[in-house]
Amino acid sequence: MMQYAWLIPLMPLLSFILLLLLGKKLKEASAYVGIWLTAVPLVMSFIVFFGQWGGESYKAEGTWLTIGHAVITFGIEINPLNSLMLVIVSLVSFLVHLYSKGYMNGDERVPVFFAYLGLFTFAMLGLVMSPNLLQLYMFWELVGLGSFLLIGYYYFKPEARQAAKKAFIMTRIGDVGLFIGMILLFWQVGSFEFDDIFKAVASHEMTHAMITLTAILIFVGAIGKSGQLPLHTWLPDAMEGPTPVSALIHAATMVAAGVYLVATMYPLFAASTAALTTVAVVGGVTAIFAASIGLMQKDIKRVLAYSTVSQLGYMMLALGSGGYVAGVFHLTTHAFFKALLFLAAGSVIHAVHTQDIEKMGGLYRKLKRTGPLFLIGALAISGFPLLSGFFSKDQILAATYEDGRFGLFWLAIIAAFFTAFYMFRLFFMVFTGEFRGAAKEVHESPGVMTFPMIVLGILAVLAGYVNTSWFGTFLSDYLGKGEVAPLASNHEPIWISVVATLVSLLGIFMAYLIYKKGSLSRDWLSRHLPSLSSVVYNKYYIDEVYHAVIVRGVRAFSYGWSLIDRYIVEGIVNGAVALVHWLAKLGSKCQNGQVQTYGAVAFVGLVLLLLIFAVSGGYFS
Amino acid sequence: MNEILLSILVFSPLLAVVVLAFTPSNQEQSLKWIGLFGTLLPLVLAIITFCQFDIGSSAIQLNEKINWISFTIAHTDSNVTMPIQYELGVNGLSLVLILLTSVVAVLAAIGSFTIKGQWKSYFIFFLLMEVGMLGVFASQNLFLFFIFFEMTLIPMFFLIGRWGYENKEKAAYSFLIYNGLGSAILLIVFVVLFMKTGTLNYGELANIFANGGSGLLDSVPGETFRLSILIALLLAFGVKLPIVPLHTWMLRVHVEAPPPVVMIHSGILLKIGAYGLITFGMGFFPAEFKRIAFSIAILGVVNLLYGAFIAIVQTDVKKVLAYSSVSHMGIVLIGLAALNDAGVQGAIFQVVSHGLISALLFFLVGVLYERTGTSYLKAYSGFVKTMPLASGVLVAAGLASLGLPGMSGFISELMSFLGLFQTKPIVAAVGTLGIILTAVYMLRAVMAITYGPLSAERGKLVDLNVREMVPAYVLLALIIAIGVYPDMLGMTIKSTLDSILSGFGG
Amino acid sequence: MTGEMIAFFILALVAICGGVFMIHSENVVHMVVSLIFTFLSIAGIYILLSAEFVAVVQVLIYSGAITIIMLFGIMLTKHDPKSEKRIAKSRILAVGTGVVAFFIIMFLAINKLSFKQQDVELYVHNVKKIGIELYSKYVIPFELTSILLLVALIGAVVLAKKDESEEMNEHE
Amino acid sequence: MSSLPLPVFLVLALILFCIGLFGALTKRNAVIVLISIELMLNAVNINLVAFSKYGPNPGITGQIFSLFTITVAAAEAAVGLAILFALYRNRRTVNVNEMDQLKR
Amino acid sequence: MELETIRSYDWGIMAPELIILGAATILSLADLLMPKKASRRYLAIFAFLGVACALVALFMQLDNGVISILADTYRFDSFSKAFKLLFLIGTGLILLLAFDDRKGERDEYRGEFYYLLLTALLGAMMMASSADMITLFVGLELLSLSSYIMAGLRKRDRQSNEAAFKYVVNGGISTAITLFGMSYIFGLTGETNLYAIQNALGDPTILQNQFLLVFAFLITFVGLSFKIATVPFQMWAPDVYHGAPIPVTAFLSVVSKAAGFVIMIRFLLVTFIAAPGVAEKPLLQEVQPYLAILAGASMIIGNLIALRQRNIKRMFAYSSIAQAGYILVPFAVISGLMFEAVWFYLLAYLFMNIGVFAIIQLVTAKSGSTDISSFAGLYRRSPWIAVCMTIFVLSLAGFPATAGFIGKFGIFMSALSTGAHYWLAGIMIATTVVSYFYYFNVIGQMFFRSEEEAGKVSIPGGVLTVTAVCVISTLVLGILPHTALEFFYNQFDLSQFFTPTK
Repeated sequence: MMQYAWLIPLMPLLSFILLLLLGKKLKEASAYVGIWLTAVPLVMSFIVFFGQWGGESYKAEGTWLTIGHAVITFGIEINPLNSLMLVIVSLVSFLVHLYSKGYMNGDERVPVFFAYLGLFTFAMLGLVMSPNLLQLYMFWELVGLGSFLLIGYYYFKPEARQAAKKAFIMTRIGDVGLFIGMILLFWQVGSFEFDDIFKAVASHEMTHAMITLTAILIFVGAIGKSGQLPLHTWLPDAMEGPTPVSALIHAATMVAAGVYLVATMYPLFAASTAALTTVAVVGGVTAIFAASIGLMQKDIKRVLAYSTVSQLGYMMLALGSGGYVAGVFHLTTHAFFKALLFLAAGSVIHAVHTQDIEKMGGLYRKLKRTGPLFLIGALAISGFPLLSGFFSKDQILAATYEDGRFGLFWLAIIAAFFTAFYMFRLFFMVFTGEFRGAAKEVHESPGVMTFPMIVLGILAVLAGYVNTSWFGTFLSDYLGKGEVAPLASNHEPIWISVVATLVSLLGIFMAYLIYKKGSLSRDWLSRHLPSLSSVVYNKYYIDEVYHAVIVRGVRAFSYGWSLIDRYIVEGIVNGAVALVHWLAKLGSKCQNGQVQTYGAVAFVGLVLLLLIFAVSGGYFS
Repeated sequence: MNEILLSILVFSPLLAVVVLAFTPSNQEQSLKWIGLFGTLLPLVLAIITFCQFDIGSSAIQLNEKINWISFTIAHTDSNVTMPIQYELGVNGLSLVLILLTSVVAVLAAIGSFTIKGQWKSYFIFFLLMEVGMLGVFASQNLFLFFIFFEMTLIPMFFLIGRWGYENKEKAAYSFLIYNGLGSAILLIVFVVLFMKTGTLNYGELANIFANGGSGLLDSVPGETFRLSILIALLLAFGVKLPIVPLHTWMLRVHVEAPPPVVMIHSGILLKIGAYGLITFGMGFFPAEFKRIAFSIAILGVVNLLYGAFIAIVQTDVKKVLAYSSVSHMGIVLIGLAALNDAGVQGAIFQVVSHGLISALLFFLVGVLYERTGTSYLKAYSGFVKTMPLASGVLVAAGLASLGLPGMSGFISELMSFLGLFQTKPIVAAVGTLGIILTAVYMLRAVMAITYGPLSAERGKLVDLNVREMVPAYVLLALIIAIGVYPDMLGMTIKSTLDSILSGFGG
Repeated sequence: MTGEMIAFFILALVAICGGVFMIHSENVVHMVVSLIFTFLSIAGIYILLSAEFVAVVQVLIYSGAITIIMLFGIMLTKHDPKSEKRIAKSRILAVGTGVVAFFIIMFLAINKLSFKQQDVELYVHNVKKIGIELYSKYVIPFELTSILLLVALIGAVVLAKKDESEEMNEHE
Repeated sequence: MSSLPLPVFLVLALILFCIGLFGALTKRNAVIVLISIELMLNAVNINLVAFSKYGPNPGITGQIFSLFTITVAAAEAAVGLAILFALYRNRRTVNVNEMDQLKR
Repeated sequence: MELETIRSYDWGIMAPELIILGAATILSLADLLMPKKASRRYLAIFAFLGVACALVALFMQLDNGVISILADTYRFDSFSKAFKLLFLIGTGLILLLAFDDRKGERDEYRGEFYYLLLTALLGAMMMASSADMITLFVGLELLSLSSYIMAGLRKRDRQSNEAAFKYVVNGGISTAITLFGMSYIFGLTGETNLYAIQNALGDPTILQNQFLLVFAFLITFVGLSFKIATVPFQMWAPDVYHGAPIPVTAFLSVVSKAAGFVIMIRFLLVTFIAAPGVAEKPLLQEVQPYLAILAGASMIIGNLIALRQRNIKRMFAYSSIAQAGYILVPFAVISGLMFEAVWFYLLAYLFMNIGVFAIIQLVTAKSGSTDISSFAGLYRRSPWIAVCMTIFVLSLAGFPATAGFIGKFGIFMSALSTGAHYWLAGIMIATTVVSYFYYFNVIGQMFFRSEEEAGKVSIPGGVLTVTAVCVISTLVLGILPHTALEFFYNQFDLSQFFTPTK
């Protein structure tokens, strides 16, 4: 089966091409093309995954480009990590395709939508199967393209245009880091192959400083893609895209690619404490930071988006703290429950046609399936015991603690509290109380939308059991087969679980008190600490600062340069031309029509010649 | 046939010129079709040439050599005869550029169908220019090179000056003066070389400078001499390329010239500068090139950032693309300055890739201009709605230009930077800022056109018709083909590249 | 001081004075007349230089022919004596400086010029010698000169003569 | 035999040449300009004749040269005057200053 | 000298000159005898035939070696052959041009014009084929006098009068200056034969008067520079070219200029080749920078002021100053390529410049104005004429595939051959680029502007021939320059130039 694994990414690509070419004719039917062409890779991914479980690794490559003596290859590689990713990606992608069939119903550009989804799925699958850094980078950019296209799907909305542009450019800033890191690695190692790189790291061919530098540069790429501080601002804006897209790209897969990248390059990171610390600190700070913003947002998707940023920060924290498995584990569980949350949110939006949580309320009764599913997702992400998020978050906290990063540990604890709080703030505001919106009829979404949610709901509950200290550490065993992945130990102090559970329950309870019971005033914070609350509400003004400093700065700089270009560079040229013309004018003025002037000029010229010659020839001396 | 294949190829557009000359000037359709067929003939011949070419060998192939002129110089004791030959030949690099030329010429000819009036003279100039371009890449003698080089100048002057937009004459004159200056410097350089060595053949010159000996020289000319010649070459080709601050003419040309002409100009003519720098600058003076490589790298980065920064605030899409060309030519310089396989290969890739991409972009701008009568970004918005195909190709071209993997732009950018990071990492790191800026200005321009709300008066725009699809799709296909499988191009130029780089000591 | 010397100085003085007067004068006729003196004294100088034939030719052509046609030229044209006053001072200054500089440079160069004296009796059979040389060695330039004179003749006639059509116009 | 050195003749010629030149370049009357040119040619003749006697290779050649010069000068004067007449007929002036229709 | 000795000379070698002389004489007589009202146009054909015969005669003599008559007062050598060829071709073309000069129809002096053209040609030919100072001088004056008259021949035209007067005054001054210089050269050597002078100047005793010698050289050079219209004696040219009838302008700018170069090279080079300079170096090397500066100044002044011209004749007058500056370069730097460079450039210049003036004559005759705007929209009216004009202008600007380019290439080669004169080549290049402005302005007028006048420009036979010959020659010399160069190398052995006849 493995030798046919290359077909997995090609199916969605085929979908993309077919839909581009035939989309006009297929119209609504294009959804089926997209669904079937992701269903097949899903099945194949499972086969590959279980094949891999059986111990079968696979790698195939062909020459792609020759640079001097270096041959750059293109191919696929199947190892534990990426076969797991394959499953996650193709599964979520399939479910989102399915969901989109219902969600996008009636949109006239459905073929384009599914084509883009196909392109994205292709790129994401290609990314996870890449055997070398260059290929990874290429797909890395292509998933960015898919994201860009899908964010800008509602092209006529200026906000969507802005958001797409912003997403592309901000991730590109990170990509440049990855680009440089990749190139530096190439010159250190002479190859882009992961295996070669790891070999070089293991054999100490690279200096420690170089390892740190390249690792951090690669991490910069991950920062951009995964919306970590300080390149996180695009991700909330990316919510301008259709909700299924948010679920697929901006929750489950692409944004997790940053985590995947760090995980893939883990041997490199592991070789440098400084790099790991950077990863951990960025992750931890992002986790708390984004969570705090999530506390005050009013847009249902934005809350989820900040939650995503925060959760990705968790994963980074895990990886940076040596919790390789914890990170990947959380990536997996997060993929499911966050996709679930997004799809549920989509279902809500589908029903009430607004994203403002102030205009929702009491929907639990009306949306009989969406409500419980959202609750499951919210509980999972909050770390409610025995749901998937509980296990994975637990392991992250454990890993952090074990690594000795106590500051980060407590930050993570607080973030966990925030997470529980804002998730349930969301839940209570949307699903309980009175309906505050304008919509008259609120219907539950069709089956084609709820089915994927149900699947994800099940996974959100159960996914945690693949790696628990109680039932078995299947996942760590599995990932451990890859010879390079270091293992997180399982000797976590039990009190960590307890604290984490308590914290999340406290968060839920607080949310209940404020938003359900109303026993605590909602605007307590904004009354008592108005400045702090407005800072948080405005996302710490980071967008504004960026706009004022970077965007304006670049624009002003550019404008200044263009003025220099226009007036100085061109001015010099024009000046030279003007000088020539001035000289010409002068010359033609001398030509005054007086015949004797002509003779005089000739004669004076002659005398000058004689004089100069005489003087320089030493005639008078 | 092989003995004169290149001559036939180079002069094949003349056939159509002759036919055109005897076609009545009011027969619009036949004139256009003759013009198009006139460009197809060299394409076919170029493909035949490619088939005859042995990509494994680094030698100059399909050589033709005829004695042409000889000067006899009275020297102190004896007369020295200095011959100039008519010499054609191709290596991997020039072959690729010939192919590029013939392809872009065909597509530009298709794009020229929208030209307003005077088709007869338009196509005559167009084809004469193609002769010049093909000749530039096919000649193996500096004298011949110069003749063809200048031969591109005059038709271009006419094409800009007669068929351009509002300030066409000013643009034509600045084109002429700047390029005239460049070619004048070139002429001096060539004459100096000729007088010093007694030959103008590429191979012999490279040999003389490498090993000394033959020709009029008793010894190899001194270091200062070589360096100043190299700098003069840099200056001459710097005008063509263009290198900041010699770029202002190019902006005017890009803005004022008719789109198909800009396709040719941006797609091929600018590349002559790069070709010259590689073939002569690096080919003849490797050691000196190494000495000034750092400055070239700086120049490249300056070009890259300068163009990119200014492109960000341009309001005219043509100007955005013009500055983008400046910026992208910086990548060529960056690649060359790297002086290693990756860098030089990247530069060559960038030459080809930018040729295709800018041709495509300008073709699309032409399409838009033809439909809307303006090129100001403000006047565009939301064209996806009415022109989905054109918008799609435009977005794709923009993405290719900003170096999206899977398209040719990425490969060249990657290799150029890959090269420079090995030798001059700090400069290269500064240069990577350009990658971000490129994304910024390209997306700004492309999305301003395609995305956003569609204004009411643009409701009736017609999408690409069949005739317009051909250039758009062919170019896009080539861009993607190179991007997906770059070794296709890499293999063709590999042996040439090796022989160039052997001058640097491997 | 020999008589030759005295003669030379007188002649030179007259020649230079004639020239200076010509420059200085404001009346055109005076100018021409003053130059006659110069031309005549130059003829005298020629005699001092044992070039009798040249001296005669000088008298005939310069003092005679050329001066006379110049006088005719003056008579036939209208003159405005005031025009002499409207001379651009800057040019006079430039030309004057140039002339002085030229004079100084050349003067220094020729001041000490001397060659070994060789005794050639040029005055003996002067005309005959000239004739022999002219008609043998210099026959080609001589003939060429005849064409030159013919050209000048035809040209002068063509240019200076009043056209019939013009005359008719005047009569009308 | 000679008591007069060569330079005195040459200096005389030089002085006359300078006077002629000055006249030709500053006088306003076209006729005077022409006649000044004749004076310059005369100065040349003095040179030639002087060299023919005192030169390094004395002989009759210098005198012959001067004869040619005289002839040419005469022809030139005639042509110059004829041109002046033609001009005068159209312009009614012999002031050199006013002959500036063609300029710049 | 006995009659026998005179007879013994090979007088037949003078056949071209004699044919021209005969033709001129017959012309003047015919003009006199013809009825007043009869058209003189066809005398041009006769004159043309005369030139053609002379050309044939010259071709028949091509194989002869050096032949000297009467102590080199007539010297037939490769140099004279090569340049007489140019004069004859140029004059022939100009005669054809004059044949169609409609503007001259009203003048009854056409007969004289043809006659004067031939005598001017004769003067030029004598300048090429003599090695005697006196003959050279008389030849020069014959050319000058004839030119003065020709310039003023259109005597009811004020511009023509003024041009002629300016020409004659400046010419007179230049003659005086030239002669003044020559008189010192004669004085320092006592010879008029150039080779004898060369010999005498090689004598070390000359060192006593080294400065005077250099001054004499410079004075003569400046005097002669009048004929080629270079700095400092260039200012007359625009006015005269502007005012003179177009065929005369063409003659002045081509044949007369070429003759100026011929006498310059012949006289100054032969005499001073062995002369010592002030310092250790030979004289010619010492004055080299000065000549080079003058050449450079000519290029700069000519090209710069041409930028401001609205009158097409005047513009090409300034252009010809610049061109003369270019041609002066090989002479100024005394390169080993001097003869072929100068000869080839003059040949190219002959065709392109006569071609330009042919078309100017055609176009301005139609519009009645010599303003550059009379070329506006010429391409629409008469595309072929516009194309021809473009070729000429491109050639003058030195673009490849035209004769002008090869000529310029040769000049560059010579500028950079002996003692690399980079700065001179640099000035040449820079001013060439400046010249694009005005050359292309003409092209721009023809191609980019809309026509101010309607109607095709009709081409009369003579001008058609001239244009055709010029275009073909310009292109052939540009594409296949070896035809001319090989002819030059095979026919003309210029090693004999510096050595006296044995």
